[in-house]
Amino acid sequence: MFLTFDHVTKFYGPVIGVNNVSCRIGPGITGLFGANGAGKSTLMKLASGQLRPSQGTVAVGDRRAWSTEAKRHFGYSPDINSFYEEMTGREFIYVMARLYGLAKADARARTEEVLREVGMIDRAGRRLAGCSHGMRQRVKLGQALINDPPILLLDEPLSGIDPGGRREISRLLLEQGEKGKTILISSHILVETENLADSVLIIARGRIVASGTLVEIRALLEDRPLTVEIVSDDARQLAALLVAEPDVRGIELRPDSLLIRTRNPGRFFSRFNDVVASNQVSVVKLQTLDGGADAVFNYLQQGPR
Amino acid sequence: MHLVDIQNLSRNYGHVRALVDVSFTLEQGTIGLVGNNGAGKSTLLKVLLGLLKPDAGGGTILGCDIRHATRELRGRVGYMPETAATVPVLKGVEFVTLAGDLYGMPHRDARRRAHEVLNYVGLGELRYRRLEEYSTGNVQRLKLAAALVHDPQLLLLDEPTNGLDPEGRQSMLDLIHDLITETGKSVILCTHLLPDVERLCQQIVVLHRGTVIRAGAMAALRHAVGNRFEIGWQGPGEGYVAALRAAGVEVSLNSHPDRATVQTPAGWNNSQFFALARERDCVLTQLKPDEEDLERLFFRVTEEKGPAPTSALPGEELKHGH
Amino acid sequence: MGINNAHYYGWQGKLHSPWISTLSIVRVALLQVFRRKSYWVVIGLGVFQFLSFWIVIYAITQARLPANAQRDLYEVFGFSPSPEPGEENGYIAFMQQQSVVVMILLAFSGSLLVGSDFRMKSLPFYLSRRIDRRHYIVGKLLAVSAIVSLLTTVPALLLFLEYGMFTPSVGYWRENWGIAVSVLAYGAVLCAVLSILIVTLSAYLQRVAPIAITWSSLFVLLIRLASYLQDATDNNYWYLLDPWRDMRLVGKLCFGVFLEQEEHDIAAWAAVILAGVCAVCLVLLVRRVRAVDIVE
Amino acid sequence: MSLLRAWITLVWLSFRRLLWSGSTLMVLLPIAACTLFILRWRFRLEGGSFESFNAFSLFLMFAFASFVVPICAVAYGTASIGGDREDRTLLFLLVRPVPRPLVFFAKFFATLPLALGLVMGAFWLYCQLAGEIGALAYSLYLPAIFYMTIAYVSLFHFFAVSFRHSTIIALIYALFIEIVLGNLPGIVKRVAINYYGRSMMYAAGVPEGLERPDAQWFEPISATTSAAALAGITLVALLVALVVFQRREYTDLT
Repeated sequence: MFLTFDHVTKFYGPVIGVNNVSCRIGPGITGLFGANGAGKSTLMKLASGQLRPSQGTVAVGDRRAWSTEAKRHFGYSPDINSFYEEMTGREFIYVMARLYGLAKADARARTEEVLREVGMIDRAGRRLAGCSHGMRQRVKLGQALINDPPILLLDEPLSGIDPGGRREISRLLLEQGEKGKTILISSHILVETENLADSVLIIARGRIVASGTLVEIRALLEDRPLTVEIVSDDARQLAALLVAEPDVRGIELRPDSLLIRTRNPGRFFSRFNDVVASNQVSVVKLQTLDGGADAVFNYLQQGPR
Repeated sequence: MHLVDIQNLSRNYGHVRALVDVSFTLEQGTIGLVGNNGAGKSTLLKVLLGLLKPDAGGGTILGCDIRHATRELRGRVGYMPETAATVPVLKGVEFVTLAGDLYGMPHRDARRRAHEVLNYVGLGELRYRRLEEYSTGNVQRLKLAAALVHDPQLLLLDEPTNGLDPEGRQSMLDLIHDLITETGKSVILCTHLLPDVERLCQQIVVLHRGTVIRAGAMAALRHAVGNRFEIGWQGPGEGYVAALRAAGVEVSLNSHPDRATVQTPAGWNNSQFFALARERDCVLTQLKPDEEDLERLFFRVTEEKGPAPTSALPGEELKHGH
Repeated sequence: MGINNAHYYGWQGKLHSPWISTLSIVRVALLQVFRRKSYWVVIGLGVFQFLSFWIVIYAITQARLPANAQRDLYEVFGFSPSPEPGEENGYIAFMQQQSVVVMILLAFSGSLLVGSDFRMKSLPFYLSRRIDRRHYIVGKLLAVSAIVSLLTTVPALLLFLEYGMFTPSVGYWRENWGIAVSVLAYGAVLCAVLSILIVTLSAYLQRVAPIAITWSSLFVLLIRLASYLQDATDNNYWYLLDPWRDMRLVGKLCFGVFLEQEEHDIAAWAAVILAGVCAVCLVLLVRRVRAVDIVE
Repeated sequence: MSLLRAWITLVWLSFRRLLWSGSTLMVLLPIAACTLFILRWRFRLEGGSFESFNAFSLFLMFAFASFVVPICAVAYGTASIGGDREDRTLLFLLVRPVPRPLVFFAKFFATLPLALGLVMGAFWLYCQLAGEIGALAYSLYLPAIFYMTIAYVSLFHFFAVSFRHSTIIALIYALFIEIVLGNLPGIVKRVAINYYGRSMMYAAGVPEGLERPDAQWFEPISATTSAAALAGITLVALLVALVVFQRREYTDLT
């Protein structure tokens, strides 16, 4: 099932939350990245039917996200840390299951199933007030999974979780993604969702500035300036070879490495490969210093510098 | 003199054992304190600050006894709590001044110093705004300023990058890095985000179920891996991988279509990577010796102690800072 | 001459006693309360009452009113400048009227001053500095006391000064110094009791609504019930149910000024009740203020 | 069918949470205080004299109807949606496939029995304790108390869906603004629920010998008009609240 934004704009009074966003999010895991205030959570709220778009339509399948029927088709895990604190994790999920109109026996069976899925089965009897952040995140995830929806909207599902919990939840999300669900994950931290998401949406200043797989996005940004770090036993020789290349803008020789600034990484890497291959230089390390998801993100947020 | 010297420290909450016979010493520098929830990190921080008295054992920080000289200790340590912990209605500079006053600085010094540190953490322009208007990132900076106001020798930072977007996280890390290099302060960084620790810290303490399972310089704890590399390329990968395999390289692909971890055979010259890439119309864009990163280190050492529970044993849940 | 490249500056100096730090808690608390615009509706009411008393005093001393007009003024404002047996002390009557303002203000500011520290988990912020929880508690109590005395004791003393100023000699002050003492004593009791009550209540209830409900049950409902009961039974001991009256009685008792015999009898009991309540509250408060909280 | 099940779950959930919430404790405090008061006082009320009926009526009008009733209504009326908003747990209900009007009515119908039960229960208890006079007062004042309670509960539901700090606003309104407004001269007082309630009680009590309460500007109107006004306030508040809740985007939840 698809989640579709069609020319969506949302105002809060005079403030614009998202600006003319169109996209179609399909099966698999999609990461949604953006700085604070870029419109990430507005997008999430529009998708989960908490907000009505000022212009355009948001559709879950073929229904408006704001409508009651649409809510049967998605599960939503919000970015808040409040529950009915006096309940246990099990009770909370059970009550939420009942709100989907499940009969008692069904709701109970489904609750146990979901608790097992999120790895809370052995700790579900504890009152939520005494639960750690990671356990609360799991309960939140559990209530989103309760009706086995085709679409999952997860707002910051990994924030504040310890390393062990993070690994387990990532695993759970990958499983869900493989089942063919449409999963939209918003996140602050790129490094951990970068390995999770099939494709990413990057939002800045209320607009989607990039979409596709990270590899695609990186490829699209081939022409932007980049710094490359090279560690080699023959650094000086390499520097001498590279200084003549037209795409090399600057070379910095450091005690243990060589820094090269280039304006066109695509062409540079190609030439570099040739140079190394033909001269048989021993290169120990070749790494773009700002090539990670964080860098792509920063570049898109701020524009070329 | 050691920066931190903890001997046989234990602390229980009722029948729950939060810290069990913890001993370690740390030197000047940046220390990462890592562990899963309920491993005892927060308890340890509170004990280090003298907010909790240990049941057994003890130690010194900056030469101050954590059992007795607690107030003197806190005068020399800056603590940045994990919770938002702001005071409503105040303006930024008033909040930091209050922190200075509470440390016992003369009021005028505290005021002057508040302006200074707010400028330093990059909140200069927001000084006169009310705290309610601060974003998460700015609240984190503000808390750092409040911890710095009395110019402490040691900073305890509890989750300083929590809830920050990439930019904010980056600049917070830069700020801490700058602080360490420029002023020579020691920092104990307690966080869930292992990459942060990796970037900043030379020493780590790994806590697991209330015990310290590793403590010391990070480099010494890492497993070195000799002839393994991580490579990345652009272009048609299948042919390249096949060529590498034909040359005797063990290739294991991971989730990315254009990345792989490889193990080179004896007598291999790295320039062959490039040569093979050229042959197969690929461009090698990344070549990294496969060092054990902190995440793998963490899971290795915690799993040696039995499978890591995501949180503590039932009933062992502790919540701090109410 | 030199270039100072570093943008971090160190600081060196002597740190002073934590008791001085408690004063900064007081200062910040006053800042918080007086900066909230909505509170000025209530504070304004207090200022208005003060000004009316000011004008009344001016009229009494300066305007040479006819005797019956003066008596009417006394009656409406419950004000008599000099103590006569059987008559209420005018300044204490003023403070009594101000206490309505104090009550409303505290009901809504308790959450701001104390409750939010617990709700937003700011206690570690305070307790990880160079102060202990006793300093924190004393600081907060002093803060509330400061607010209470700014609304009651201080303006009452100003009125006392004013009356003396408008009389031809300093005789008024010399003869009636006891009034000033009783004002101070009453003020001290108000501060102690109200601050301990509201800080404890706020530490446990934290949010505005529960604090306000409990607080108004204590200070509105009990007054009405006490007066109904006293009416029905003619037994003055029922007045002890009324916390305001308790405080006023104890305030007067402290210096034994202007007390009628029947009031004297129950004043001792009022003191016992207040002391008991405050002691219980203090114990509860000390147990509540911790840097670390354990959830079962 | 499944929608009905979900709705009943929601009513039951809201009811249970409200019942075991701090509100109940908070409300029991003044109710208990009044109970103790009546227990002590009833010896004076025995004999059913004119004076004791008058005194008991005044207690009901000025302590019970103008303090305990609004406090109960605030504690449950605003807490049912307002509390969920403050705790942000309302979000979990809004993303379920239950239409918003049903969510609103579930909240309302969970609140009503609690508030009515407590107020009426307390009222009944006081009247029982007061003996003969109490029985008379009970039959006379029951409609007034009933109408007041539902009017307050509906009004506070309207506060809860419309304002962010609804509990505080409702408290200030009930404890201060209403008291002041209800005692103002002229027709300003006609906006106060409290005023209509007291008018109804007054109209019912006068034939039995209730003296005009000594509030200076209290000008009561007839019982039927007051009842109609209270019923009107109830309906309008509910309707407006329903529309607001249906249309409103709660942006402060996350």
